[in-house]
Amino acid sequence: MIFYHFFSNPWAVFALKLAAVFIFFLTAPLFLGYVEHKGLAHMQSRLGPMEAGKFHGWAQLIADGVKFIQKEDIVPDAADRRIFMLAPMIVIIPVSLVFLVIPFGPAAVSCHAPAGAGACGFWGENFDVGIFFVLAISAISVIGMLMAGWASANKFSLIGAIRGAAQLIAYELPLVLAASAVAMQAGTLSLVGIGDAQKAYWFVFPQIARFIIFVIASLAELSRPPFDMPIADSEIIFGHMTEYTGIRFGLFLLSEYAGIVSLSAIAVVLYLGAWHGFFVPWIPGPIWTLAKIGALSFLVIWLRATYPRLREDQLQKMAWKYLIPIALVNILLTMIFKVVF
Amino acid sequence: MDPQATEGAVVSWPAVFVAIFGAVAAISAVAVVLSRNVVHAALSLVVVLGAAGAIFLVLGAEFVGWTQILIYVGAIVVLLLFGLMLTAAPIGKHALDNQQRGVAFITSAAVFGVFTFIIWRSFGSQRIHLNQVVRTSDIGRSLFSGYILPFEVVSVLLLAALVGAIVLAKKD
Amino acid sequence: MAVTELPTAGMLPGGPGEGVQVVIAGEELPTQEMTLSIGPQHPSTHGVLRVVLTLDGERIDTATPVIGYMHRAFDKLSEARDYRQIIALSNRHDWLSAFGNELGVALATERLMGIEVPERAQWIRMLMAEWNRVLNHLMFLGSFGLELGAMTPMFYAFREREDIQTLMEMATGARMHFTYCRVGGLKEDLPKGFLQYSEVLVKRIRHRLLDYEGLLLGNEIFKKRTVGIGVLPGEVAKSYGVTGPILHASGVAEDSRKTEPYLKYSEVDFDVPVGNHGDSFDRFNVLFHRIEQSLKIIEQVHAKLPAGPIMPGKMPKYLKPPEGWTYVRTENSLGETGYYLVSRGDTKPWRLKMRTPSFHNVSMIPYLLKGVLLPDLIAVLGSVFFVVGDVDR
Amino acid sequence: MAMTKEERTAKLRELEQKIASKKGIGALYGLVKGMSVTMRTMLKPAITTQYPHVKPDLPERTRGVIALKEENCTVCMLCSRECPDWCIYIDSHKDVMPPKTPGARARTRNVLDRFAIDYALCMYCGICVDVCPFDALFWSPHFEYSTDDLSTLTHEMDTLAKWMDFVPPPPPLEDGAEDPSQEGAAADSATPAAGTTEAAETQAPPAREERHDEEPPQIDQEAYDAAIAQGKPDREARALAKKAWILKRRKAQS
Repeated sequence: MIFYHFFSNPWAVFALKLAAVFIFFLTAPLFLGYVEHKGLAHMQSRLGPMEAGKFHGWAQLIADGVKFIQKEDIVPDAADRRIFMLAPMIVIIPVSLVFLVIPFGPAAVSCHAPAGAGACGFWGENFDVGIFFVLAISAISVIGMLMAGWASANKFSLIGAIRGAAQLIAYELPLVLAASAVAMQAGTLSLVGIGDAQKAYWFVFPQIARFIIFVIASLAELSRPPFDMPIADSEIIFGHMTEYTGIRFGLFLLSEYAGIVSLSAIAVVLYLGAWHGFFVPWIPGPIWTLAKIGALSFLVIWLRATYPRLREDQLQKMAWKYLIPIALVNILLTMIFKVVF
Repeated sequence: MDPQATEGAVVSWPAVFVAIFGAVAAISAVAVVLSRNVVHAALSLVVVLGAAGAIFLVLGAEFVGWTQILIYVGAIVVLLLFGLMLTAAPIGKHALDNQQRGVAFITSAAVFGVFTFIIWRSFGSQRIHLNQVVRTSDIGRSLFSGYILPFEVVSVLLLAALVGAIVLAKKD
Repeated sequence: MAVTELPTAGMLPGGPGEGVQVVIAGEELPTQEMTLSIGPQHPSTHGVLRVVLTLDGERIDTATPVIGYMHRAFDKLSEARDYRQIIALSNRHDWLSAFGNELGVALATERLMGIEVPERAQWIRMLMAEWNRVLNHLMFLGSFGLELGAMTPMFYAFREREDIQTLMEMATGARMHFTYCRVGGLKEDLPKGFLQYSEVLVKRIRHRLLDYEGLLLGNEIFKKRTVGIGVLPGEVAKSYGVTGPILHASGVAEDSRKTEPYLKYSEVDFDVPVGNHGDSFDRFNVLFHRIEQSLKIIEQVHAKLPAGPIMPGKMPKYLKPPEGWTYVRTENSLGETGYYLVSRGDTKPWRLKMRTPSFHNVSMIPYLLKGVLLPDLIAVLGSVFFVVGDVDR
Repeated sequence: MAMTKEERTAKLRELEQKIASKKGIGALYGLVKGMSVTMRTMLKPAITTQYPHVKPDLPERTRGVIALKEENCTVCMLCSRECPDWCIYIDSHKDVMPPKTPGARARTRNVLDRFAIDYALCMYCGICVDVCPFDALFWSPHFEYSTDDLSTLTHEMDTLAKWMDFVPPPPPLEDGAEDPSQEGAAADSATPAAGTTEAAETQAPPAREERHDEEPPQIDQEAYDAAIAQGKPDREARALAKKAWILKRRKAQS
């Protein structure tokens, strides 16, 4: 009965969850990075990493991490030292916080948490306003991006940061609109609640346009191809990360991959039925969630392998001329359906 | 300043957090005006607004707190920084300054005094009960019932601003 | 309003402050132009070209290419080397069309000396020149995609290039600097199995070109980035001395393989693909179709390759062209490469001046970049096919 | 059924063009097509090879490294002089050989002391191999001699001689080519096996190749054959043949 006592202690459960979230936050981006290495390579008729760790280079990302730690942490002479050094943290902390609220499975059947039934399950924290939390917190990253770009004292960095900010401002709107339509349909802002609401059907089916808008906006927020103008290497070297080296650069990269995982996870919870599976219902929910996150992350990698990047103004045009109006109409339709049915 | 701190003899955790975040916000607010670098000032503003959002969260107003962060930190300050960097923010260790410190001090002191007075007069005797969390649905309900008129007025104002912005930008 | 000097981060040509100008136009707010140096170390200039831009926001006001970072004095060096050595040197300036370059030197020397090149050697030269053209064009096909952010075409291009390089290596022994031409003919005849592999490759590459079509030519994003960008009218192109695929894309079908055929180009059937608008997309499209035409020529060479020697029976012991001069035009991969050779009867040329296409292509960068957006710089620069070694020599 | 593969492809292409030319659908089709290209490639095996584990199979003519057949070198310095970037270093001294018959004049011959190629300078043009009149230099596809120190890229005689082991026989030529070896002009001494005495005995005199547009070999074939028949080593036989050739020419001139 020691387990029972252990799990009825809210602090112990909290610590355990925190540890689990932290481990997932560290390993999932690494795994995704490895998948990207290999997936991109095979899409380009290459093999990708094959040496580190012997078996198909499975330890490549770990080796990269070790390399980043070992490298000299250079701060340019003209840079604003404090802000330059602070920027990667500002980028990575919000991304890591998003992992707190990703629900991987339904609420536990026998739940002994003091808060009552439905309060514990495969998630770090079940906020009442979960979706809102995610959107708010992930918007903070861009401040870090602006800080990095400005403090680097490099024109390419600055242009990259400005592009990143412009992109974020433009795409925050369709993202929020697309997500709020889901919240409307589910009748709750809680991510767990939204997941539960998809028991009958996945939200992607009635509103595929909304899903596409969400994915496009997420890609733009993450500045992943084909929307990677803020770090367009052939134009502005590496955008706001140009001047960074060592572990700080590593943190930027980690935040990028963590961002892919977290936004994929959010998209899965919002549209792809969260932990609800099909055909093979005996597969546990968390595995379904992970599989869907993996599939969506793979799509992100696949897009990177395939498409050239758009131009910044074309991106803006797309957001303001198409995505936002479509998202608004979508909300209207959802509202009508919600009221009528 | 802090209504919670004076309530009862036992200092509760929320009160401690409110005090901490309040202090952070106050120090950052001073930093905003004292900073010689305009980007540093804007970044201090981020801290101020973030701390304000945190106070809302501590007080149980989750929705308002996250809205504060989403709108102010995620959008307003980003826009501010964006505008600064697009125009006059010098890259690197350059300072922007002017000689209007005295006027600025008087103005801000006056504004501070007026706001403090008004807030004290209006809410000075009220107490926040932390045993209930403000549900999002409650906010929605009150927004669309009791506060429907201000809500719509603000909407029209924003729309006007939007149209105005387009007209200004469309000059060429 | 006080004019503040834009602080710089040490990226301007002459250090902080220099090159920054303040424009005050009428009642507008004063705006400052930013000077941005693209290169000499920049991923998109493939090599050490530098383009100094003055930017108005993200719009390019002026663009000045700065060349010479890779000047290797080919012209001067060739005055101190004999004809055999020049062939080895000449394939190095435009490293993507090595065979075309050495062919030009050989042709010029032969013309001056009046050497009759055996039929078989001429056909093999043409075969090699066309394979070299495919090599070159594949490189630009890939790198253009890469610059627009599509990284995969580059790897596909290298996949195809690898095959062709293996083929070239079979015959010449080298993968890049072939040094296969000799004055009078070729170094060695083709090894056994070369033609068979060549035929296989023609089919394979023709099939794989569909991949590029799927990834780039038919891609909406790619079209959005390139259609109508960097439009170069035919007249302007001609006045700048632009040749090759860029000129063809502007609608001028000037190709010395057609207008002044050398080798056996008059005996093979091929088209010169031309574009309609002269924009970046057309340039890319022309490049793509030129590969198809080259493959067509290669197939005809396979069918028509005669038997015989590859060097003339009698060759002088020392290559001493008689006093005089000659000018040879060749349609190299990137455009017209001219060789002006003056001999004073010595074993070394008195003067060997090369007219390289890249130099002229780069010369119209200021024209093309004026008024385009900074991101379009890439779409324009990538479509102005040049090799920095070929610019600077 | 009646359609061949080509026809089918052509028909599909036509259909594809039709779809792609439509405005909205065409754009979407183009995007989807791009995705299919990468996915197809991913499902196919990669074309790269794992180099240090799998050695590349290079053609015979590959210019990997220049090998020196020391005993063929007569220190004529042609290679060194013709090298466009002067990366070949040759040192030699004159050796006085005691006369064969008593009372005759003592003869001198060049002895190679040092033959080094600086591969840091070499541009792999192959002119030295071309000009060598006695076939002492050969290309070999061996390429794994990279180092992390520039100075160690200057390889001396012993290393160059060792690389002779990597020299493959020249490949057969394509149909329709004139085989230079049939005219007795080219030496097939390129084979490593030619180092054995048996092969050396049967081989034609190492003469320069016809295609290198220079003079005919300056040795007397009969004298060479005779010397070989007497069981003399290759080098001595060639020296005898050269002597005979010079005597003959003098006779003809006078």
